[in-house]
Amino acid sequence: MNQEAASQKSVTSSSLHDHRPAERSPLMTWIGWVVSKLARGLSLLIGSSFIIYTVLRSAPGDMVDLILGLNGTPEMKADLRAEFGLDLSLVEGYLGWASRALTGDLGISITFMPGEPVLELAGPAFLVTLGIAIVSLFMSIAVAYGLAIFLGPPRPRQTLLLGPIQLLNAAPSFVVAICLAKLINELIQFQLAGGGQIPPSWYPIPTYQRLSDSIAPFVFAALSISLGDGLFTDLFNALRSELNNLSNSLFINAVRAKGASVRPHLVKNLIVPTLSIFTARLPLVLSAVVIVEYIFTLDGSGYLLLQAAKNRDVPVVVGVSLFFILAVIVMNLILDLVKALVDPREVAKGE
Amino acid sequence: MSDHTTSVVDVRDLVIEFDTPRGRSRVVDEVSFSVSPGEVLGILGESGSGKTMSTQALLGLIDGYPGVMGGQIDLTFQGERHSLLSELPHFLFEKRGQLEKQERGWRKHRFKAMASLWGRGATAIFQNPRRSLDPLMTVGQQVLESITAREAHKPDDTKLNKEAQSIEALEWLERVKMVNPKRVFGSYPHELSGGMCQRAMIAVALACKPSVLIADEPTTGLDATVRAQVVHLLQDLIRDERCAMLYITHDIREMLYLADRVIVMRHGKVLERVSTEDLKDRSSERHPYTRTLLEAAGMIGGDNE
Amino acid sequence: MTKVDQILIPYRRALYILIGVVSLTLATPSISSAQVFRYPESSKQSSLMPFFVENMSAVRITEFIFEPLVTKNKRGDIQGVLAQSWSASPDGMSITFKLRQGVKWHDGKTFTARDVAFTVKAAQDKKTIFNSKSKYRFIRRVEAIGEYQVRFTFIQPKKRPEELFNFKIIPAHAFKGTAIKRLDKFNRRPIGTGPYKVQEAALRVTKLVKFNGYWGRSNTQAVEMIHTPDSSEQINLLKYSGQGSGVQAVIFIPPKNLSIFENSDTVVLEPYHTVSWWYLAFNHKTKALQDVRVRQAVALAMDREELLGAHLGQGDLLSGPFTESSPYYNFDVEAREQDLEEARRLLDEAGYKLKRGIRKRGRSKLSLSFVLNKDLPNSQQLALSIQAQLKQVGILVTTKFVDAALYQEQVFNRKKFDLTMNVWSFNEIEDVYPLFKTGAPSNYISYSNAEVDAKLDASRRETDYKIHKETMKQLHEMLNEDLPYVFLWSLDIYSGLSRQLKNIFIQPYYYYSFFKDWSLR
Amino acid sequence: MSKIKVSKIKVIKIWRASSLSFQLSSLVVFAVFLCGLVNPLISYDPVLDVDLSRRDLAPSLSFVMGTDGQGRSVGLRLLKGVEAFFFPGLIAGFFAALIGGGLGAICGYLGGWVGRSIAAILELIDTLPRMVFLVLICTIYPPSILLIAMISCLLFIPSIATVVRRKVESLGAEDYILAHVAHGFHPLKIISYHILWLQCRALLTRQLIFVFSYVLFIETALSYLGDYGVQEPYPSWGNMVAQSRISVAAWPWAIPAVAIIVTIAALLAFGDGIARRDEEVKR
Repeated sequence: MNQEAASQKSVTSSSLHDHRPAERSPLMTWIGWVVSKLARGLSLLIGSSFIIYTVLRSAPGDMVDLILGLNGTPEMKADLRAEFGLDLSLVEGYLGWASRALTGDLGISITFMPGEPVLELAGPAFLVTLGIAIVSLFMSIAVAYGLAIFLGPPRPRQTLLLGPIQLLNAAPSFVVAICLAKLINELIQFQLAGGGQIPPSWYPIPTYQRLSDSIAPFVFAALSISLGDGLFTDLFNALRSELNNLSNSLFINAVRAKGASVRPHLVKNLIVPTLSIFTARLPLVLSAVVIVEYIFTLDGSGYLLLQAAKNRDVPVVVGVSLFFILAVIVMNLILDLVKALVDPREVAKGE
Repeated sequence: MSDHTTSVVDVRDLVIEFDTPRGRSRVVDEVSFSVSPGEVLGILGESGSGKTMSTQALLGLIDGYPGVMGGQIDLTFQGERHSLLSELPHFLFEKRGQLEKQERGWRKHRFKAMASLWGRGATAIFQNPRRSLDPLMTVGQQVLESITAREAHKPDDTKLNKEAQSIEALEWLERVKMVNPKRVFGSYPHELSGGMCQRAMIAVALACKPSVLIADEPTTGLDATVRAQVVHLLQDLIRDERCAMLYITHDIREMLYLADRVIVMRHGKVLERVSTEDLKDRSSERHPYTRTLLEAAGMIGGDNE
Repeated sequence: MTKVDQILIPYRRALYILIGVVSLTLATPSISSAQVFRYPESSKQSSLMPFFVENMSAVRITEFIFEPLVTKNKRGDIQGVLAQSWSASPDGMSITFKLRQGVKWHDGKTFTARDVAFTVKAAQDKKTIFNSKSKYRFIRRVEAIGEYQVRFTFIQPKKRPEELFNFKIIPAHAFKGTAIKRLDKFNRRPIGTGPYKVQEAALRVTKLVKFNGYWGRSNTQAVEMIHTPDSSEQINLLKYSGQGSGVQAVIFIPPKNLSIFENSDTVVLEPYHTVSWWYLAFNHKTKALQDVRVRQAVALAMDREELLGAHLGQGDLLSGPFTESSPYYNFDVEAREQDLEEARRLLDEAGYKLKRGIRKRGRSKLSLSFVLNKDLPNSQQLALSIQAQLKQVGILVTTKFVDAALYQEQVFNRKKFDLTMNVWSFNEIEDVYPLFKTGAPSNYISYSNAEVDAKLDASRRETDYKIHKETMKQLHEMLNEDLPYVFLWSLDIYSGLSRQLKNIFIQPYYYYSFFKDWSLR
Repeated sequence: MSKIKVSKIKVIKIWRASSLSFQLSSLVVFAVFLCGLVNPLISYDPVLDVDLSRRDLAPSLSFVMGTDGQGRSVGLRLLKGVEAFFFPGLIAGFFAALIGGGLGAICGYLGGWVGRSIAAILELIDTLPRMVFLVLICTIYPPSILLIAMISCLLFIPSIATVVRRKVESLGAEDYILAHVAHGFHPLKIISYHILWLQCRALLTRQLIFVFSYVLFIETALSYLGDYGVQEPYPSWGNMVAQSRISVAAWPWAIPAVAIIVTIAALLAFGDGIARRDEEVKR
């Protein structure tokens, strides 16, 4: 729409003469662009963390009461509240937290792992979650591209193959994970009953494993994510139509017609759409990982979040949520940046 | 009719079909035409007459199923004759009384067959110049790409080096009458006007040094003044390059200006083949449809006048 | 699409390599981690610091790390740990401990009387806030006499004072003052004198390794506690133990899962008796429940045997606030059996008439809200069954399941409930005084009965053990009549232990008190 | 009478013209809706259904889908479990579509600072990680399906609003909308009738169905994570899977799990089908 309108405008304003957007120092344009994006991201970060902080602070059920049980005197309770920083008002508490958070200090856990710095808890946990999310997304995108290339443009007969895939793929990812875990356990048990070899270290599922022990549970988690929630079919449909539209597009035909290689054009033009799909899907996949990693007992943020919320551990919950929000915001920034780098039209639009 | 042996392009009995929800429909029905070296053949017709499809078949760029289903296309360049559809019957088979095509195999074969012909044998410029240029690459790079692709086929000792290629690309931009070729070289398509894009596209196409250039309504969507410039430019460059051209349009005036011969198409069939001179001649007998076209363009008055 | 095909070809080799690497890693057999004792816990320890031990998981894990002055041995006799010997004054007002020499803290420093004195002072410091502060209240003064002797004086005379010194000792040199904060680093990297020191306190796993400078001896090289909230996961882990993966012990096996291990070659079921009992509490602020007949009707409507059998397995049905192994349990008092007729009669008598299946008095329905803590084992099934049983006599029960924090808020603080079910667990001292005394801290049901108060006060004052026991037995009878709670049962609890473990002895409360003697494989 | 006949023929025509997946999915959706509507008429007392003497019975004639660990009929609970997500899901979907559509239209149509500030608030809500937020709310508040539905509704408003806003913005430049403005139609009428009803109907229906299926999905997820969904003894598909997943018998958890998978797949396919039909019709 916009492009058409712009082309018409430029045609009327200057026909033979070079047409360029209003002169601005490119560096300044870039700086302005980056600053506006960062400011926007930061304001979203502050806003959403405040919402989560408020929700948690106004939650019914007081951890101080739970800790001291029936033996706590009012003074003891007041002292403990002060130690936990729960004596401050909502706004005061948040401002204090936020100002420290800006310097990289996310506070310390008060009830779940008392005294542990939140950054050291939530950081590694979130890396696990993010890692699984990214791996499963990459995996799905790679397979989706492969299948799209293999199948070519949509054909009616393919519905017979894709229909059942679509149906199974619509299953919630954690249901897939439960089934997968059961299946693998049964298989290994069967194999053990037959041969009696040493089972892999991650057996039985779920057993507690860390990345240094074995990557198997991580792979399984990523696999369940890819196989569930319609992730694969959605990606496949989107990427396939993107790929087909592009490979049938006029300029690709023009490139072909002049005898040059199509590949660099295809790759370059697929970067932004692929990354957009990746970014759009990331929050959903992160949500799915929260549950799935629970099934494979990984030290991820799902576990941390649930336990911390149970213990009303305000700093930990807000810290973990912060990472989730940050991931999405940063991913969007990256997307914008890549768009701007790859696609000259972006910066010209002058965000 | 020109002699088959000397023609650059020779199309015989071309059939193109597509599957639609309402069944199979024939878009191009046994169309034949040929183009001699240096000649400009105009194809005239309304939209949907199959004129674009016939020329796309020449480039092997038809998408959709089943596409080309019969006929012969011969392309001659550098004295060698390439028969594009000779293998086609091997990919056809019958199923439930209908002729079907092994799509995957055919595509593979077609791309393989076309790989050496694209660019040097035939190339094209399209209707929408803005969309025919890769939006993510500078115009200069795209012209350069044509030259590089062309040079890749030459023996190593005669190849132009990188620098010479860039210089040539810049020259091409000058030849298509860009006001500031250096600046255009580093510009992206979205920074240029429609007319400039089309001129850039002409540069891209002709930089391949093709035997035949297919110009598919290159002026549609451009301003009237810009149109004239593009048409003049094309005429000049074609003459300089001694390149044959298939010029597709529904604008009869452009046709008369550019073409040596004209074929008129409607509903996938060739209605009439005339030389431009004949067409200009108001008195000669015309097919009723051609007559309507001429009338609509105000070239001849109605019978009742 | 051949054009697009070409994109993939250069990466095909990389793809094969990737697939190869992944399948290899997946297939790698485990490196057997022998000599590591792993066990799951359904809740995570609240802290590793003895003061802030607020759940059983913490009670158990600190047993590896810290030691008390004295403890009960397998026969139930008091035995010195950090204390070598002791002598109480004849008036019962003071005791002097002679400490063990050559004991080292995990950081290499020597254990002295200063640490013992510091522990008590820190516990009594107003700014050290923790739940079980009352355990230290009986001490008036503590003084270190030289390096290896410490004397305590009491507020009141004590019968057998050495029994009270089972609290764990913390090192004085690790703290700046006696006010100990919960968020102190010590709580996750504690220093004790016990046989194991903390190597790592990670998210789910707490790793302990053998302390080489330990004064005694211990067999196993390392201990790992894995937080595994789901009990079926725990079972899974035990079931496949002994193959380098899994765990060697599950502390509590739900009765319905006992059958899995009944004929197991790898796992042995080990019963042990905890001093804990279940009860159904009435809120005595609820009008309908102030009538003892209604309370009795509820008790009579319940078929506790079925509840126990169907959901929790084996145990003893109780008639009072003690377990059958307790010296205070009054065997003359019979536990009520289900008697629907009697229950209906009592309800009729109390004025609640049956109308269309629901009991009503005047306009008010006999409808009770039953609030439960989700973390209570099998709470949902139990609540469901109780609901069904009470419906038979026309009492309407609505259930509400809440998490621990909300349960605390709703039941203990705001007292917004009519019925609730819970468990009391006791350590060696079975003190029911705070549960039933009017206004006492643990009397969250607002129970008040002058006679019961009198009996409780009497029991507190009494120093003669025999009379004390008799008073408690009378109390037992009274409570069964007046029913502040419906006393339900104490469970036979089974642990599942790997057959690789030898010389097992479970301490019912601290569990791992005798772990030093256990050996693996 | 004739009108009805015509519409009947039209329905049959649409049915014939639509794809197999759309036909199948609409059958499933129809069945679920039927169950949901009939549900209030079925009396089921979850307390009295407990019968410990018939635990874990395999599917048979008397219990078509077997019984669970408490001796309750799986089939009956599966049927009754529709109630748990049906009305909350519908309410959540309806309000999400209504509010999201309205706000999106307002943003797209008005622009200016009102539009911008609404857009900013929506963007803020959209930044909240959905699952994290839901888990958070459900851990700290007493679990209730209505709460879950409300939060899902809130969390989906921004994405619906964005879709509608884009649509409205692209329509805003269309000549016929400009013509409506020129004819002096009230902007409210243009927004609500010409834009939302005529243009975004299918789109909003699809979103409604999506939110509806999300409520089912999230209820199951929360039941699994720790009984944060519908509470026993009342049945929901989610708590049926979660409660019985450790049971020895497969059917108490496998049957509701399959039901969830099929229903969610059907709902999504149905929503897509509606949107696709609408596009085809417009073309």
